[in-house]
Amino acid sequence: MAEQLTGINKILIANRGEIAVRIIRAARDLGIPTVAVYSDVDRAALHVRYADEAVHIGGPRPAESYLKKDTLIEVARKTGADAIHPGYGFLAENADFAGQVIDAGLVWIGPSPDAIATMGDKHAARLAVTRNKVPLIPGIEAGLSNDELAAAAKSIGFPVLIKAVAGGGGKGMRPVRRAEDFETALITARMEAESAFGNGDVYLEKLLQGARHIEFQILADSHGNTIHLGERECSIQRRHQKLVEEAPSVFVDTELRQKMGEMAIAAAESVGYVNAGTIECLVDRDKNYYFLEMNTRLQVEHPVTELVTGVDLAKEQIRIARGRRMGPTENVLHPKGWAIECRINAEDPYADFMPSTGQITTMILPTGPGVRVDSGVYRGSEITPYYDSMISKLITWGETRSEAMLRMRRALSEYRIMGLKHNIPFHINLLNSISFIAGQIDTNFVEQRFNMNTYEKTPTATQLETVAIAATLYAHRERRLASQVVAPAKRDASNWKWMGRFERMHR
Amino acid sequence: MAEQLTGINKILIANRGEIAVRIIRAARDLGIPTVAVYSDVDRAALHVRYADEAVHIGGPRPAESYLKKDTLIEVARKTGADAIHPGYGFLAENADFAGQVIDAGLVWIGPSPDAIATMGDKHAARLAVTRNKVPLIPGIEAGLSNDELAAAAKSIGFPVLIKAVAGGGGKGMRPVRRAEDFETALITARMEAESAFGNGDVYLEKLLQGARHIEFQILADSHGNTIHLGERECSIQRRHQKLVEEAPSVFVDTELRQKMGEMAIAAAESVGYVNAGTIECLVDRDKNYYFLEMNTRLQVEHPVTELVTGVDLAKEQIRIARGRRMGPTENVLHPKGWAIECRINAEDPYADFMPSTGQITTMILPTGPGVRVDSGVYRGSEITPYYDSMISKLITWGETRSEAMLRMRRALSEYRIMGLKHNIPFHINLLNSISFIAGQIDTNFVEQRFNMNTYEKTPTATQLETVAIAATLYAHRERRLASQVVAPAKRDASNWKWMGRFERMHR
Amino acid sequence: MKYVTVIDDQSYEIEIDNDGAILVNGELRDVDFLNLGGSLYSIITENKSLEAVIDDDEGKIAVMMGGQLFETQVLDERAMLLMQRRGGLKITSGEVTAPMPGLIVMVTVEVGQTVAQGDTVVILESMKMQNELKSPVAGVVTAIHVDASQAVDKGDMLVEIGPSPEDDRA
Amino acid sequence: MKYVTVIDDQSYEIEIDNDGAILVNGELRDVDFLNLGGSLYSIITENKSLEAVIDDDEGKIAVMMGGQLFETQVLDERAMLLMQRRGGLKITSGEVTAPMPGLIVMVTVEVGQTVAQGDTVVILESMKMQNELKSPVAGVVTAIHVDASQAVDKGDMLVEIGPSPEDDRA
Repeated sequence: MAEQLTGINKILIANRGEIAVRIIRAARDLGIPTVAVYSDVDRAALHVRYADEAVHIGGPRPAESYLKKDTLIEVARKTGADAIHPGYGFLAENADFAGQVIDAGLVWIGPSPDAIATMGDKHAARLAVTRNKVPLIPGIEAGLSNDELAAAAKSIGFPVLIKAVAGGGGKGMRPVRRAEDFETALITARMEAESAFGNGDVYLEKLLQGARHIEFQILADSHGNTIHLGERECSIQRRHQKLVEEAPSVFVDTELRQKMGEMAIAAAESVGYVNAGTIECLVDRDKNYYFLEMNTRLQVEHPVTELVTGVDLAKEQIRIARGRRMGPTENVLHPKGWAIECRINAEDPYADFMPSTGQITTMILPTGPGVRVDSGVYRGSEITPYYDSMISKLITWGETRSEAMLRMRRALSEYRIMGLKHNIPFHINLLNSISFIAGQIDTNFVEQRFNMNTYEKTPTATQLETVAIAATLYAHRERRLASQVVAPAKRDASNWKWMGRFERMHR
Repeated sequence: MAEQLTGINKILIANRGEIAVRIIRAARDLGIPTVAVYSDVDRAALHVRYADEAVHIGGPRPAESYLKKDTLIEVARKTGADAIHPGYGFLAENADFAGQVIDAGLVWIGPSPDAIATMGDKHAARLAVTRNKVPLIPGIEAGLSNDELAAAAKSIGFPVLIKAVAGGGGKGMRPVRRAEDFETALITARMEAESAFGNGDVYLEKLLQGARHIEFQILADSHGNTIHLGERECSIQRRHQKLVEEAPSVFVDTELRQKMGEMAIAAAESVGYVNAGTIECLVDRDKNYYFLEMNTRLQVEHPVTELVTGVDLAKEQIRIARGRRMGPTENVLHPKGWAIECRINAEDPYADFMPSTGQITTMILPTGPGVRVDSGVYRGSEITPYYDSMISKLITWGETRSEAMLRMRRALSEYRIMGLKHNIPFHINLLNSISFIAGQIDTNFVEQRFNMNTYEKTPTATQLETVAIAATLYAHRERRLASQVVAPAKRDASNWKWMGRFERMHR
Repeated sequence: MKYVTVIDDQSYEIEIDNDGAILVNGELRDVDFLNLGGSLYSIITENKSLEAVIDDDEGKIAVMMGGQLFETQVLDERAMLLMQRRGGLKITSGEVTAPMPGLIVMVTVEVGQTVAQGDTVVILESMKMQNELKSPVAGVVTAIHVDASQAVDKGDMLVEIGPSPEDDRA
Repeated sequence: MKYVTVIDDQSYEIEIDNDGAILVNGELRDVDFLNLGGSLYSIITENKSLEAVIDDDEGKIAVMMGGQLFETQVLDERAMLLMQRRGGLKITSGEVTAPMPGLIVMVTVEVGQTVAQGDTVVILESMKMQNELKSPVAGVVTAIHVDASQAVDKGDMLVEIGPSPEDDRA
């Protein structure tokens, strides 16, 4: 069969932030120019700076810009872009948009609208994969009223999980442990789903206790090849938002990888899937695994797979969309080394992970061997309330899990972000946690068994004294600056001899 | 034979800058605490910030601090450090210091003082490696007077190369093409050598035309194992200072790698070498190769070897110094992928690469897949005249040479350093040069066949117009700020609508 | 200047002389304290090299060091006197303010209602998330300043919680 | 404001209206010019997204874009008049100043000596390197301000080169 090649001469990226930058980089590495789009607040964003072209498309709210389907297609036409990459989030899993792109004669860098639609509808997805004998979690279907759902929850037995039919990324999802909490959880889940996806319909699943979230990366090309690139361990979550991901998983041996990998391929094939995708599963303590959903796009956490397989997933997506055969040809049963990703979010781990907004006033990146940073911001960038709170992704690789963890600890301790609250302290404490180090984690670990205030590393008396001294010097300095009581000439002979000098340097 | 293990519980790093940071990171990855030392101007340097302990040792001139042998050993004693890593430069190839360290009962993370002494004396080095049948460049020995050298130069025939006996890194080295230039070159070479090494003695070598600088990475442990990790191509030089390095070399096939690798092992074994070292060679167009010298330390360009072999050389150095068997056990005949390093120096490529000093006011690092930065500075750091001009090393990896080059181009275009002049424009132009892309390079390429003003990419009319517009808007703005002639209210409706907003954000 | 600095239940007497010498509980300490720009500080003490991010958090000094957050209070002589007169350090505000700009989704309490510490009082939508804002204290809701669907800015007062009647021994 | 902007041998008539509109040789251009802090600018023009580092370099405007350095001159109406009166643009200084702090190793010329453009006049040691400072013009050495072993600061005047006697048509 002759290869059907689709020319891609310019790619419009219908997204923003780090994933837009990631795709620009992949396109650059392939020598393909890119078009960025931006909202009012993103004029100075990194994706606008790094793209070859940039077009302003509207206001800061997603509905005014990044979700405007017609505008995006029009911009592609106007700039001569012949392909659209949706990234993740926004329109990435919107089958209508994929269809419109294709109808406009453009290349959609992603799976077919049908595959998106089927996997995007949880009911249809369950039906599809069941045909290929993929195991499912016990639960009930969508479309029920609040009262029917309350009754169903009782019959399934608590704990249950409320999930949005149109869901993804933990939005519109609520675990409920007691009957009396069900109604409030249902209302907020529906509202969140309505606001995020324009669809408030939800369904219920049995909540598995002590289960891990393990997912398989799939690649499929238009020549009938479907392979998996091994698993990612994503059990470190909070409110169903992943915070840390690893590849491989300590819990998966070669035999389980082979079995689950084949299941993942079967799930993808059940909808004739082409391009990169992810089969998310829950795996219980006895290594029983259940299909959760398929994400029909590039995942946030794709870099950990890249680092242990050597495959550039964003480049493969473009290659596949061009109609070429994908680069890798075999299932990855023996990943090389170990990779860990920490999502660096503008969230305050000391205040219930409340999102934080503001301008980044200091950013010192960790660098050196085995460290990768995927970021869409720089010093001076503003984290606004309009988009998600991810600042960057910090990824480390090591020959072994322990090397990857040591490098992550080191990188976290080097990373300096100021101007807003962020979750680096969470990651530092997690990486010091005995359970995490031992790989004894499940999806409830962070919420139920981890606490920012009970450190595995108790501060020593010396450390506490140093903290007290630092706080006192800080306060002393602030008050002195305010009142100017000490003659500046006195400074030079003091222990602070360097301060004046360095502060002049940094003015 | 039982392994003789040397406990290393804390490492003092007798160095500064990126290499000190590199060693701190390796030690951290092994769980070993570190002690940094610093001069007056380095109080806020990254190596001081990242080390577990830091001790002030004197004034900014190297002789007042980083070269003070007794002080360094005393600091090790005082802080309980039981090992010293010298990095590169400063005391790294000082046999006396290595001996003092060992006599003080500390572990020297490097080869034996004897090996350093022999390889550091070019005459002794040539004698040693000749015993193991390592081929040498025709030349004459050291210790001659100026008149004798002038006569010898004529008998060898121009071009000749003047080299310092104690040399390294291009210092005290001068190529001479005409007899009438010989005297001045000799005087400056002797002065430079005297100032850098305290030894003005020089010798002569025939200058090979069109030769490449190719070097082999050696690792040897105290259990009698010596291997090579393949070659690095270092022909992109200026005044014998390397600017760009690659691994592997386009010029080296598996057969040549095997032959040269065995030669390199033989050269190392001729002095009973233990630890990491590098055999530098010149290779002519007919693939004849000649031993130049052995560098008895970690090289600046070691990361390219790390990226294509997966071996962490800094960690192996520590492991070997502990008396353990080194991790890798086989010669690397098939490196994985391709790596390129660009040295980012504070040098103005538009003014004869004149060093530049000043404070770094902006630093935006390139990030993303395949990019590694080894750096010892951050925004606010001062580049002083006291130390060398290297700001950082930018290293990219790709599956192929062309992917590594595309990623390097992308990374260079993302990298922003302001506050002083630097050579990123040189690297961008080099990466656009057809000869470099084709791998047609030799050690004279930069000086004789490369010019910053004849771009391979001629600017288009549109580009020139954009430059003219940018310059005019800049000048207009500066003059307006100076004279305040335009009412600020007029701004909002203009094309500059974002400027005010963003500048407020960045105040 | 003499200070008393409190971390959790530990307190330190710290004296900073005019010549910069630092004494902790009467003992001299060798401290090199250097601002690196913004809230970032480098501290070298007894050779140990440490970094801290230090911010003034409504009168408390928050020190982030080694991934741990320490809330401290630094009291000078006047403040110590004042505090001794008041009879204690603890002041916890019953005010719930918006931690970021966003849209009020729901106010889940009513004026007069008794709440426990940690009870959700407001749901605020921001950054595509529904954030449950909780009461910092146990008490009675005394005022509600916002309605559902209202847009709020960072720092806006949302709900006030006063002491419970039975807790009126203050 | 009207400007004439010169790059190499090209010149552009650029007009910036009070309302911000930009005309190049009479044609309207769509330009979004944004400072990103320091000397860094983002330019979006006809959708193309570009970045430039722009600095004032002794009256010339140096624009670094895409790894290429462009030296431009931006002349307003007064400067154009002045220039037309003087009869040309070219001004090259015969002053050799220290580009960085360092130690003078050697002055390789004497007062009265004729030098070609590019001849080494001073050797300056800095950053562990011997740097050869070259004459920016052909001419005659008129003054030497430093001696060997002398420490100099950035910007210090080292050597001055004046026009050659036979070149005295200016």
